[in-house]
Amino acid sequence: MPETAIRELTFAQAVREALAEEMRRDPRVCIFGEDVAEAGTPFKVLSGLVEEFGSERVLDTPISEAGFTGMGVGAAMTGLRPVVDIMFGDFLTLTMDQLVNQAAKVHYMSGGTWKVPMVLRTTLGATRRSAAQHSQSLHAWLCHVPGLKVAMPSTPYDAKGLLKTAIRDDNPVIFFEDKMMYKQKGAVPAEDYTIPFGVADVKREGEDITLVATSSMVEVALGAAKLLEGAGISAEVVDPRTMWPLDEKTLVESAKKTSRAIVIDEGYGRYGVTGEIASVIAEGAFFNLEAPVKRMGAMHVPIPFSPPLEDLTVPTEQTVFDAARALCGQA
Amino acid sequence: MPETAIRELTFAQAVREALAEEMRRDPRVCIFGEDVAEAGTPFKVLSGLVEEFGSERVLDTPISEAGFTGMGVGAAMTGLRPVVDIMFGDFLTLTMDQLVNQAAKVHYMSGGTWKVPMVLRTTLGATRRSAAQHSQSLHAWLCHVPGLKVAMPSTPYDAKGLLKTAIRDDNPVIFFEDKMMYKQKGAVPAEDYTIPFGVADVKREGEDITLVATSSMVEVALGAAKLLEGAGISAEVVDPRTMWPLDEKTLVESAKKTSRAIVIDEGYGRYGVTGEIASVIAEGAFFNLEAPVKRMGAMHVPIPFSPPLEDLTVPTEQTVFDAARALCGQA
Amino acid sequence: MKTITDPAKTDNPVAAELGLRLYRQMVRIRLFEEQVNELYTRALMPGLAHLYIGEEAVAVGICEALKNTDYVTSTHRGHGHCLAKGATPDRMFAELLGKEAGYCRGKGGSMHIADPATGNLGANAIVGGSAGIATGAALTAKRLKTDQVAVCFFGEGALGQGVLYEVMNLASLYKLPVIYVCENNLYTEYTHFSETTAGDILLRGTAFGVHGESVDGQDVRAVHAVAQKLVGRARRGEGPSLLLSNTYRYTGHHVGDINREYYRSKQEEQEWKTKRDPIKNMGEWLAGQKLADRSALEKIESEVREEMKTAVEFAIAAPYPGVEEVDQDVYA
Amino acid sequence: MKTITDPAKTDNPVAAELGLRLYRQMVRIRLFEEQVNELYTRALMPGLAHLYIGEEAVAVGICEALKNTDYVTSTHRGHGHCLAKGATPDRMFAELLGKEAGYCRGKGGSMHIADPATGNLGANAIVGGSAGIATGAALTAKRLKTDQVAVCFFGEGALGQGVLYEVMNLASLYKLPVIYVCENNLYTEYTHFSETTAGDILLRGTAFGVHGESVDGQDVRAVHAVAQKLVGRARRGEGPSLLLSNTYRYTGHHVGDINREYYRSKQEEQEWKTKRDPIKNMGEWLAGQKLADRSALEKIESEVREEMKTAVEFAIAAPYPGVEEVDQDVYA
Ligand SMILES: Cc1ncc(C[n+]2csc(CCOP(=O)(O)OP(=O)(O)O)c2C)c(N)n1
Ligand SMILES: Cc1ncc(C[n+]2csc(CCOP(=O)(O)OP(=O)(O)O)c2C)c(N)n1
Ligand SMILES: [Mg+2]
Ligand SMILES: [Mg+2]
Repeated sequence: MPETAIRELTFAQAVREALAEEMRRDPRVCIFGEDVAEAGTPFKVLSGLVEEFGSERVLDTPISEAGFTGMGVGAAMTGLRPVVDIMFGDFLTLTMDQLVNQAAKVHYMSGGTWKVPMVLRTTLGATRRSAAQHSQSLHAWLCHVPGLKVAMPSTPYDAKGLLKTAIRDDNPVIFFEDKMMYKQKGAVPAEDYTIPFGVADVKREGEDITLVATSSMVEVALGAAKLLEGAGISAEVVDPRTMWPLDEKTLVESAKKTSRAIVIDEGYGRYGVTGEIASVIAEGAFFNLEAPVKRMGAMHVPIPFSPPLEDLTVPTEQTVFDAARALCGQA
Repeated sequence: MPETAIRELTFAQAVREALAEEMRRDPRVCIFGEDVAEAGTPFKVLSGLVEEFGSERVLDTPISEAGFTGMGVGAAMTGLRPVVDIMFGDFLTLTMDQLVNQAAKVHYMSGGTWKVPMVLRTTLGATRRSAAQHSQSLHAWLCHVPGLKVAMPSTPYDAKGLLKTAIRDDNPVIFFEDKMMYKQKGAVPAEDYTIPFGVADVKREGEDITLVATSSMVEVALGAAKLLEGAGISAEVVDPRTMWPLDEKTLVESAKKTSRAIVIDEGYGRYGVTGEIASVIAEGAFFNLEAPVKRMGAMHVPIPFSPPLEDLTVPTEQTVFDAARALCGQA
Repeated sequence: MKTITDPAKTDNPVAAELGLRLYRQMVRIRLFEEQVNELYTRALMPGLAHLYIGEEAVAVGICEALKNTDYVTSTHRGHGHCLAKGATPDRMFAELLGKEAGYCRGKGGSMHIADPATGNLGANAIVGGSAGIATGAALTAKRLKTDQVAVCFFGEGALGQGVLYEVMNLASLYKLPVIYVCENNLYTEYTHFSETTAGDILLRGTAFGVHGESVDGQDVRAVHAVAQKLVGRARRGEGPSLLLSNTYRYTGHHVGDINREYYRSKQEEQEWKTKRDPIKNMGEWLAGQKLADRSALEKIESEVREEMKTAVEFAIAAPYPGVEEVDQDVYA
Repeated sequence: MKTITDPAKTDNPVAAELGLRLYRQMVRIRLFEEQVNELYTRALMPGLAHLYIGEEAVAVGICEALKNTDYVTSTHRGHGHCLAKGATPDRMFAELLGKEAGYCRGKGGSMHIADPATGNLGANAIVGGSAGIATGAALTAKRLKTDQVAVCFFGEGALGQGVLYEVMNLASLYKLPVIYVCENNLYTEYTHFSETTAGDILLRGTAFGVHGESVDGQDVRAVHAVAQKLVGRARRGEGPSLLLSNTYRYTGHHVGDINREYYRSKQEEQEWKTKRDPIKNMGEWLAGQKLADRSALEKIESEVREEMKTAVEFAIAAPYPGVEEVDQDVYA
């Protein structure tokens, strides 16, 4: 590959490029899901792939999330490397048995003899006016399950690199993409690169407070960090990138350095990701924290359709800014 | 009712008594699930109910967890009060869409017009030599979902009182029973009583450390507390009883008093219940804690079949004892 | 309704009244949906909506065979079912705009309209998601002997969801008064049903002991006739049935699905619109049978147009719910 | 296998060899299971196990029509399938006792035996849980043109699981080389199948375009003949099939299910055991056809008894996995 040029790609293009490159590299990689072929998914993330790889490798399925996820598990065990597409993360509800009782457990239950090199790509995120059954961010469920890995890219760069790692991983990986981010642009190298799992990325360095943010919330945290700069507060933004494996060390070190932390995740705030990460930090940085770790997640309500209500349900630059100022004693 | 006598009942008997009394009180209450009628479930929890209430109210179903849970939602919306039986909590994977996208959201999405007064009873707990697909404690998933309530009794007394509350509640309630506890006995009043949701119970008072424990882990915590007494450490054992609503106040007050806390839950330790409760305590008792809140849950592995391995995967009196001593500086 | 299908009796005033009512109800759905599209293109509606245009005869033919107290469950493409079951356009538009006056106080939106007053258990944005609910409603009806019937509308895409077969089996075992109505409009989102549906649709009911019928979903009289038959069966305790209604959506999967040529031809769309339009054909039949003259039909159309205009205006002017509502009604 | 069902050819040495092999394999399963029950009653086995006694002809008849490289998925009642597909009893017993020498290093136990060397994708304790896996294995076989076939064994209780219909539809659309084998042993746990299964079992395949056959699951020759036919279809790319095998479990749902009279009569059990025992009947047939004399059959039995005895002893003596194994192999 001659070009090491860094182009600007959208998040969707980065995902597609990762898939296309991996499919060229490895003929066992294939895709299945609803409207993935000619339609290229409703989000158009997969446009062009069926044209290049054919309908044997980019397979349209019926609306059978449980069935084709299960088919993915069996295909992965026997020699393919399927990338299963679940259009909305809300439909994970239908795949839980295949993911949790099958995919996650096959390797262990078989005493390490069978493997499930499968990726399941799906979406998360609210504020799309899609109402309660199309707006959830349910990744915490999968993070809770041993045997699964969970990746949550927040930039086009991370999307490409993490997806390649996911496809090459011999374990079931659940890959969450924020559907509001598909059109967002970012620098993405044209060449092949991977990003190791379990390595957090410090998206912005700072001294006074750590903002741990995942997926869609990284942009929000970066926006808040800018506002905070104006208020004289230097915020560090840390993106774990994979929730499992989790880079506890980087999170804890950052909090130790800054002595304050907020964890921001678009999943529900209760019994989810923020509880885990806040606990990790509260334990690891116990003697350095000047204030309790603050958690910000989706409000504990089904996501409402009505725009003025929906906008209240997830953290925003402003609410993160306010919380950070309060935590730093400025409120 | 003449008798206010307190009898000893097993946990299973207490559950059955609650159901029988509620079914006598309210003809709308009915039960469905696999082998619930003549067989009275494999755990024999429901023995005798079909004989008293008939097969219209105690309905054997096919092995269709999604289907009959969905039927429960519709039945609850339209005038029955179903108690749906899911034999093993591991099979919740199959019901997630019905519970999460339907039951939990109906009331809110309909602007408060429809209600879903349904109870779903299921089990949790390992160490039964049932291997990875019959040993999970997946309650954290449901706690994460707004619109659901979650109850987790730890004694026969609580089982009867909480189940009656659940059946009378106009919301979907997920009711978790530890299958290893069914034969355990405890005092249960013969009369009608209910236990309000959202009220934690201090199962043992103590001064030096708070052990927050749920369901199966309450016995373990009480056992550890006895051992700790021998080591000169006075442990308070607090049982939240319902995970949602959660009695944050009692948990935080206890930790403030003792200045140390361990959270013990049989679900997986990562991204689950312990993270939530530890965060609540770490935040609420921030200025009183002498040590980080310690979390103890199931090891992050599919539950192995082999007895010596399985026994390592969940907290025991001994591991809790050791952790508590360490936290109190005795290790 | 036999009266209407029986030419000898077309002068029957009951037939005329029913025929006009079926016609008006279809026109109401059509014009409602045209307004929805308008709201979308004028960027007044948040999110998307899935239009029912072309399929009106199915919802109308069936719901006119139901009592107000009978239950229906609906889908993401649900406006037609809701209207046919008795919802009023003003509160529906208000819901589509996220306003407090909407059926769900704005919290549900286009895909979640529900209304206890008309037996509407709710539209559902999970494909196949309401199959369990409809079956449960039928269980209640049977257990409490209320004589109610439950109708579960779903697109043929829901045939891919296993839960449908689970509940058909349950309904068959318990002989529940539920009618599963498969609206086969030939496409899921962007895929022809033949690519996702093996075997035979009606057999998928028969295999579970569910009585099956199929009907031309563009012919409101035929739909109504078969609906009456199936509702009768259900009320008499004869158990569940599956009705396959063959139909077509004229427009995109949702309002934003404009360029459709990669999955279906303009010609195909044109054929359905010109030859098999349920409203046009019913109008012609009414006229042919001398049950209504052209002007009567035009009058209906202009009345409905007015109704929709007023309703939209109401919705646009209506306020959003107050922010304090965001966490109300999570629990009953 | 035609040779065996064709009386004119019973003197064929191939038929004799195959017949004796079918017989021996059934005896191996029977005696394996008797040992399992023994281990349970002697309290040497942790947990429970679900015995396959009475159903041996199904697993054997089918697996003998497969190659070693073909795939099977199995169920909670899986010992028979595993043995028939080539697993050895020593490592199976070791697994049942949670020992490191077991197929899963003791981590899986009775319900999760898996073995890549014999194409065993794993037993599964989720009813219907392996339907997706088997279908996926067939997809791989088709995509990579490996000529392999996948067989999905399941009890008739799994007919209640929607995912089965989802994958039959997929298999039919993609013409996958998979055979769904329904072992109808008349009961789920404690409920007769007629109380949980409406309609018609074979139609449940037909409705999805899946070719169906039914067979007397007590007749190993019949099972083997139909299996060869269906395997042939699959290998020739003619798509999936559903085989309904009518059979019976002689003992309880699991080893602890002793008092069964509330759900089935002793008489019913007795009838099956005496009149329809697959091993006895095959033995009689072999003798009748002069393919084997009594003593040859007795020799098989005593050899197998010895094999099982040695295998159990191996397993009892084998060590548990080391405690450090507990968190190994969670991830590959
Ligand atoms: C379980 C589930 N999977 C996927 C989707 C996304 N989706 C929404 S509508 C639709 C197509 C539905 O097709 P059909 O059932 O035929 O209804 P139609 O739109 O044709 O009326 C899909 C795939 C969904 N909403 N729910
Ligand atoms: C999804 C699921 N639901 C329930 C169970 C509990 N269970 C284990 S075996 C069984 C009965 C299975 O009956 P069948 O499929 O006919 O197999 P058989 O035991 O007769 O061989 C049930 C209900 C389970 N393991 N998985
Ligand atoms: Mg359709
Ligand atoms: Mg059976």
